[in-house]
Amino acid sequence: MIDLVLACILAWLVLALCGAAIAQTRRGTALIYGCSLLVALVLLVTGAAAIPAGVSRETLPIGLPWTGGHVRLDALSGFFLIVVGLGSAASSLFALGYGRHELQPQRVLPFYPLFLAGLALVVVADDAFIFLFAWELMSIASWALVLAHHRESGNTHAALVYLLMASFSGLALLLAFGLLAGGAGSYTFDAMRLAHPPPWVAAVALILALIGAGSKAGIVPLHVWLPLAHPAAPSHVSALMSGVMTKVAVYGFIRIAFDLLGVPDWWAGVLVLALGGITALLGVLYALMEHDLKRLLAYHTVENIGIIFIGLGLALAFDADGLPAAAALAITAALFHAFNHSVFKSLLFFGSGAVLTATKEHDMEKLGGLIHRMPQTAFCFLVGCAAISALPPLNGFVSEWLTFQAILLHPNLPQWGLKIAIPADGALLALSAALAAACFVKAFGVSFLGRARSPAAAQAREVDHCSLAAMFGLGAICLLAGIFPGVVIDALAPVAQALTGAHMPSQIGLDWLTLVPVAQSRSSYNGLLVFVFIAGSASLMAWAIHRFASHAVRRAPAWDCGFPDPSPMTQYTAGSFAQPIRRVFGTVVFSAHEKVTMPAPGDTAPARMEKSIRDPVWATLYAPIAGGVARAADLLNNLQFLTIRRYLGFVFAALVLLLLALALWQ
Amino acid sequence: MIAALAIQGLQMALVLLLAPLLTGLVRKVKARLQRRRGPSLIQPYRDLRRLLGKEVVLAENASWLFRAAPYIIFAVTWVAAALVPTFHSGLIFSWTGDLIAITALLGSARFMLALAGMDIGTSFGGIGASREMMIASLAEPAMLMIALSVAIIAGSTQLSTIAAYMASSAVGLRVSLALALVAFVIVALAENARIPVDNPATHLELTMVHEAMVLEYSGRHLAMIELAASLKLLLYLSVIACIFVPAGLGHGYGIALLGWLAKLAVAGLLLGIFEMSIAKMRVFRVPNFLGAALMLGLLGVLLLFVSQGM
Amino acid sequence: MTALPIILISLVAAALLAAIRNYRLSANLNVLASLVSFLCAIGLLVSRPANNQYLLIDDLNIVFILLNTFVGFTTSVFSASYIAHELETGRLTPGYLRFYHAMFQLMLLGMNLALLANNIGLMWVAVELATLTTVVMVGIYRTHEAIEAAWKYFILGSVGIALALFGTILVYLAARPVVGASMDAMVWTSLLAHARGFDPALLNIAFVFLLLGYGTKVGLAPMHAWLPDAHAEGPTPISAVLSGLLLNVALYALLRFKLLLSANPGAIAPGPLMIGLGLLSLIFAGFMLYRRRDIKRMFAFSSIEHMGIIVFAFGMAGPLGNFAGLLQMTMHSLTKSAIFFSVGHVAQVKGTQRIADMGGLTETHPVLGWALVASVLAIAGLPPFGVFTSEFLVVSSSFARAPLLAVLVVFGLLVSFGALLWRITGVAFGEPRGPTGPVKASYLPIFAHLSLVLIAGIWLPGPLVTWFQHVAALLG
Amino acid sequence: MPHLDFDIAHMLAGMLVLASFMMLYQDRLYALLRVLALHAFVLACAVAWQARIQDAPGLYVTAVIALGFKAILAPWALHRIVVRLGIHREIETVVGIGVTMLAGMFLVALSLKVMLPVTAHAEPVAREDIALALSVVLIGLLVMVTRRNAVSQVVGFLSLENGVDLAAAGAQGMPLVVELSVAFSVLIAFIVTGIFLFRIRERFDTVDLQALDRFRGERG
Repeated sequence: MIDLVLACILAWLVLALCGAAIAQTRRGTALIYGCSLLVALVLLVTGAAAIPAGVSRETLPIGLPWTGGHVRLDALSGFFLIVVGLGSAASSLFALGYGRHELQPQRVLPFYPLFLAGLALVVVADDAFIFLFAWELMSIASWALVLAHHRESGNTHAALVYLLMASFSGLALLLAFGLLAGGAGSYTFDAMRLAHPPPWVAAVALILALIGAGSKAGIVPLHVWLPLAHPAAPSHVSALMSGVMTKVAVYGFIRIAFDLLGVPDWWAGVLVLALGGITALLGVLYALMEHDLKRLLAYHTVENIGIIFIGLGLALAFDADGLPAAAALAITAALFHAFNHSVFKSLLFFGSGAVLTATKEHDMEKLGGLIHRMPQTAFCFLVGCAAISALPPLNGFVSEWLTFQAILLHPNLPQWGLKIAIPADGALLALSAALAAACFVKAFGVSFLGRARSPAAAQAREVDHCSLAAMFGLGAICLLAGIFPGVVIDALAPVAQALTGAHMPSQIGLDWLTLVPVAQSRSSYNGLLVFVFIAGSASLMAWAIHRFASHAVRRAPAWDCGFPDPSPMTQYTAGSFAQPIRRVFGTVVFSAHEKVTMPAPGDTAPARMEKSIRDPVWATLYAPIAGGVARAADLLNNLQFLTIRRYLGFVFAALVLLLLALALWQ
Repeated sequence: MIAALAIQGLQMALVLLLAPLLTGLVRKVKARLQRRRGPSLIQPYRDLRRLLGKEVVLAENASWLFRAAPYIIFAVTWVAAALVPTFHSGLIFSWTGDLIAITALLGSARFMLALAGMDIGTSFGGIGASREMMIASLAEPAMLMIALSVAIIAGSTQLSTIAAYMASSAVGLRVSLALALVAFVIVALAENARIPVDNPATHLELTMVHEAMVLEYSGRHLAMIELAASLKLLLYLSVIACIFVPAGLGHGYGIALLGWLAKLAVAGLLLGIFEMSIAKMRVFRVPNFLGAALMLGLLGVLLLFVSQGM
Repeated sequence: MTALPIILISLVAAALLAAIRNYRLSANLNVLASLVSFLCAIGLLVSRPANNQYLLIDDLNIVFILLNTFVGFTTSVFSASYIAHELETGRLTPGYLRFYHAMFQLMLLGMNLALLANNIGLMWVAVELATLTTVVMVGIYRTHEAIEAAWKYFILGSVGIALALFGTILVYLAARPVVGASMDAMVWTSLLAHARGFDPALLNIAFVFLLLGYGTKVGLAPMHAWLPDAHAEGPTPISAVLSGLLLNVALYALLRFKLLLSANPGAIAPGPLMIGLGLLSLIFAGFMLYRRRDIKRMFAFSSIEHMGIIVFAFGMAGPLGNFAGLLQMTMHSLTKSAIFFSVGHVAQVKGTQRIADMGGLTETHPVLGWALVASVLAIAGLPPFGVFTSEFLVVSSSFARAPLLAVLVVFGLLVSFGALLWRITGVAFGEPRGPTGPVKASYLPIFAHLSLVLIAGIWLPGPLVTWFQHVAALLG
Repeated sequence: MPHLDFDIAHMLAGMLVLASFMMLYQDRLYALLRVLALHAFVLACAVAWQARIQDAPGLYVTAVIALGFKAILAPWALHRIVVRLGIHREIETVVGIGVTMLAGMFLVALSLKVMLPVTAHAEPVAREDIALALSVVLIGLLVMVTRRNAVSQVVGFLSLENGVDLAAAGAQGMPLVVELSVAFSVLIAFIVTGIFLFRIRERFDTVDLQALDRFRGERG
């Protein structure tokens, strides 16, 4: 089983080399992406097969000589292999069409398979060295992909911040592993599992893991690189980075926190819950302030990561208080949401990629009316929007509903921290869900509905079939996972079992395929019936009305209360749409303020309105650090321009000091 | 089984039939309070029939979404309404969705409506959609907080179970419930575009929210949306009824049905009086209003989390 | 089989090269000589000669010798293509080239001798020889900056040398009562054998002097001042040799004396001193990287940074620490010389070493640009390159033992990584800047080094590992 | 060993330290060069004496080198340079003479304190000699650090190196002393014959290091 995975990784590595070789050739793009697609499918199937199957391991003659390279495939890895396989399959398919528009394929093709290989390797790594090796490999490959269009303004900066944060996360994890491995350097995960570290070690390791994995996943305040880097890459890579890479980071956290560290303390739950809640809310608020389609999506990744971490935090809390069943529910919800997010976020990025190819635009203020020009893309994008806004009967709702159920499950946990944190997270979760809906009404409404705001948007053309196929496929998965959630939950049972020692009750057997987390009387949801009822009653009504009432239609100019304006500039823009919410939340969080300059009556000058937004995280955390480094560099830099005499002086001083030390020591 | 299906069907038919009547009742009450005779109670039915009969006037650049939206909105609302125990708790399909699911369903309806509002690309539609989402972004979490506190008290998010529990004597008097009720009323006002948040009777005013979104609709589409709106009102009132005054539920259909009708009538009356007695707020004071609801809901939940006794 | 040939070849070659006028011929001869001495070094691997009072081959120095001769060889290959360009542009005249080649061999001679020496006096002499030759090489362009760099290097270097000599004498003094007033008192093998009986007080003072003396040549802060300018102003092959070899040679000397100290129970533990200097150099160099405008000077500072890491690792000691130190040292000299090779060609294309005048290299010179990117990523300690392995070991092994120190190391690594990444992004990506003419580069050395580093990053050959482990055990 | 030998050796070493102090005191170039000659002469005597008491003939060679090369050749060459380059005669010191002297005192004290714990079985001659040699080295370094112009720094370096030689001679029966001193002399030859000074002569009008430092990389 594991050998198959290794074979896939190897195949991708080979493809990377081929990519370097044949990037320039005419068939190169199709070949690379086609093969990647096949490999990804194999990986997908392997992952699916691996979840029920037991653990299978392998030791490779690479990596640290005295440890060797350990790889291991268990239920958890299997599940994340599914995420990786699905995501990479979809994006490869999408890229079969999208990649044709790439001007410099030689900057994408070699690194794309490498990136995929890195993703897959992280998931199966079973010792610290291989894990970090793959982790950094993934970072470097995606860094190179972010630099694929390095001549566009801002991309180099994005890449810089990205790789810096990536290596920061790598080093944090390195410290965590170093702590777990101990001075003797037993780097295999098995050794760490057996090593029951003292509590303070476990605590430090957990925090380091949270920092390391969290900064790769995009936890606030370590998220800054994400909205820069994800949009800069080609769209199918953005989809991978947002949809899959962040999930692999989540995997890293789960692996360390739940698998290697054993039972946590309750405060770990509080910590993760707090971070998760803040991340969810801030992520969506950032997204609302953002009018660049791809960056908006990237910020929503931050939000969803927050939701996932809320689930993980609940699981940690329940774990610490010895409630395995509840923990199982929470972690199932988290994993389910991870899966869902990987699906619809990829879908949405594909949509933005399609828009990009059709219009060369990703600024929403220059789009509009695309639903007429590219109806199929619009439909898929709409499905994605509905799913990410957690609207039934799609999949996003199910996982968030499960998270709510987990929140409701045990109100009476002993610790006060949890008493406060859990309901607060409930509120934050609800708030961010509602705001997400608002944000995606903005995203879809402004870029696809209304009238075209630029000639490019007016001339847009529907994209090719491969891209559409990828989008429709993911859309279908959104719907299926929404109306048959039981299947996914039962598939996740072994994972939950392995991580928390319990699993949710089996769902498949229940009548009408209802989803019952705990008990029928407590809570239940049936996506299938909801879907059938809605579709049924809607079509029934439509049929009845067209049959018995009128079906006459007349096209006329828009009514608009009697004075329609022909210019599309009078439409609501993304900025104006977000304005109320900016007033409500932005003033607090982003210290946003507007300045309206209204010319005096009779003055023909146009009225102006400037709005200013301040990124709290960057301003309070990163700017000072950057400034500090710059100041220190300037300060020390003076040492470069001294006279030889002074340098001799240093040597002299060092000598005298050491001798003094010696004299005192003796 | 058959009986159960029949009851479920009856419920769906009833809510559909009674919804316009409720709207008519509220209008009537308001008119009387304004010393007008006002339209008759069945005026809404007449309006619906008239609208259904008319041809649809579509803006040139209306898309398929604009045309599909009314049916979806209506269907979603109707399904949501069908899940609320009105005169009979434990409907056969009641477990299809719990309180959270119902909230989410209404959310999907709103999502479609807002999109439809933006489809034509007029400034009014934009205003409506943007304000609606702003309001919802506070109302929905408030609603979920209410659901949370109720669910914690009753140990379930399932409306039937909640109703049964509330009807039982085990409830006692709880602070959280009171908070939840207040919050719920606020949310209901906001969600149904009633005064003081919005004014269902206005047009051509920059203060309008719901009406601005549906400005471009006409004919059967408008009929669907109006119907959905009144369904929503009915739904909220019935949910309030079955959570906070579950009396009558489970005492046989006849009593329960009468009880439900009575509750609706009273609620409609109160709503009318309330709407008459206060003025509409400025849009940017609405967030504070709803924020209060959210805070109340959260407070209720916190109280429950902190001590089971209250 | 004896170690002598390595020395003799260089000697003879130097003499010949001083005589030959034709620079192509001499360049090829230079390459040949370096190749032969590399082969001899491999021969040493096969059959190890017996040690005598002057020459010594053991597990420790054979690593260095192999590395030394190999990098010497690749550098001579690179230098062949490099000086051709220098002649075209007229920065060097054939006359100087004769001098250059002769000095090149003498320099290798000095380093190899220093590594082979079984005698602390001989070692000192050899290091001095290496210093003198490199000094004149640094000054060879005779520009203001070159002369100043050479002068600075010379003064600081000679002071260091003097201190080292004083330390050496002290070591002898410590050894004499035990070993007896004979040559044995200066011979490594016998010194090591008797080290435990030495007078600890004398050893301590000796180590202070040796640490500062040889540390000056290692380029540890605060004795580093000569290093950046020497790297920046000399011909690029010399920069490569300085970073790749000379620093290692000085480091080797330090390690030898560290062995003595750790063998003596009474003496101070050399660890803390080395850790302190190492951290200082690492963090200091990390910050210095930010304000560099000259690309060679920047990479010189990165050498200081890495020397800091290496010294830190050896200071932490323990099987993992020493192993990491050795690996890091090997990887660093391979990678850093590769960097200097590519930088040399880049500078020749652009006609300047100012970073500001370089940009978009991967657009204009894909091979060179990506090679540079790859080697910088490698030196920054990212996989799949070997430095990652060693830094992994350094950080993880030290965090379990001394968390605070490890955190400091991580801090230094991040700071310097930020600077390197920032610069390389500007140089390799973005809008092309500066002249974009074609380049007659010799990619062979670059890719040879990079592929070695790559292989080491993925898979370390068994024999090498056992051998490193043995040395690590030696170093205690 | 007879007591007298020890005293004389000790006395010579002490004189070397004294000479170093004179060096610290001098603020005129020619005088400084004379002191240098004296310094090297004392060293030669010390080494010769060591050769006698250790009856190590090799050391006589070192002594001769010291005498011929350092006491005569080097000062003379430096003198020539000063004349030819027309270096202004005052040495501008960084800190006042008094402070420098105090620093010197401190250094001597330090070296004694450091050398004290050396156990007795490294016999007294060695110990005292090394202690004094150490102070000579340190003072030499001090001279280099506190003098601004190149020649005086070279002088400082020479005295430093004399200290090292003293140590080498004091280390009884040390092999390779001659070789080492020869090698060292080469180093000095390098400096003193001063390729650099000549090159610098081509480029600069002065050998003041600050002028050298004006051409520092990365400035401007």
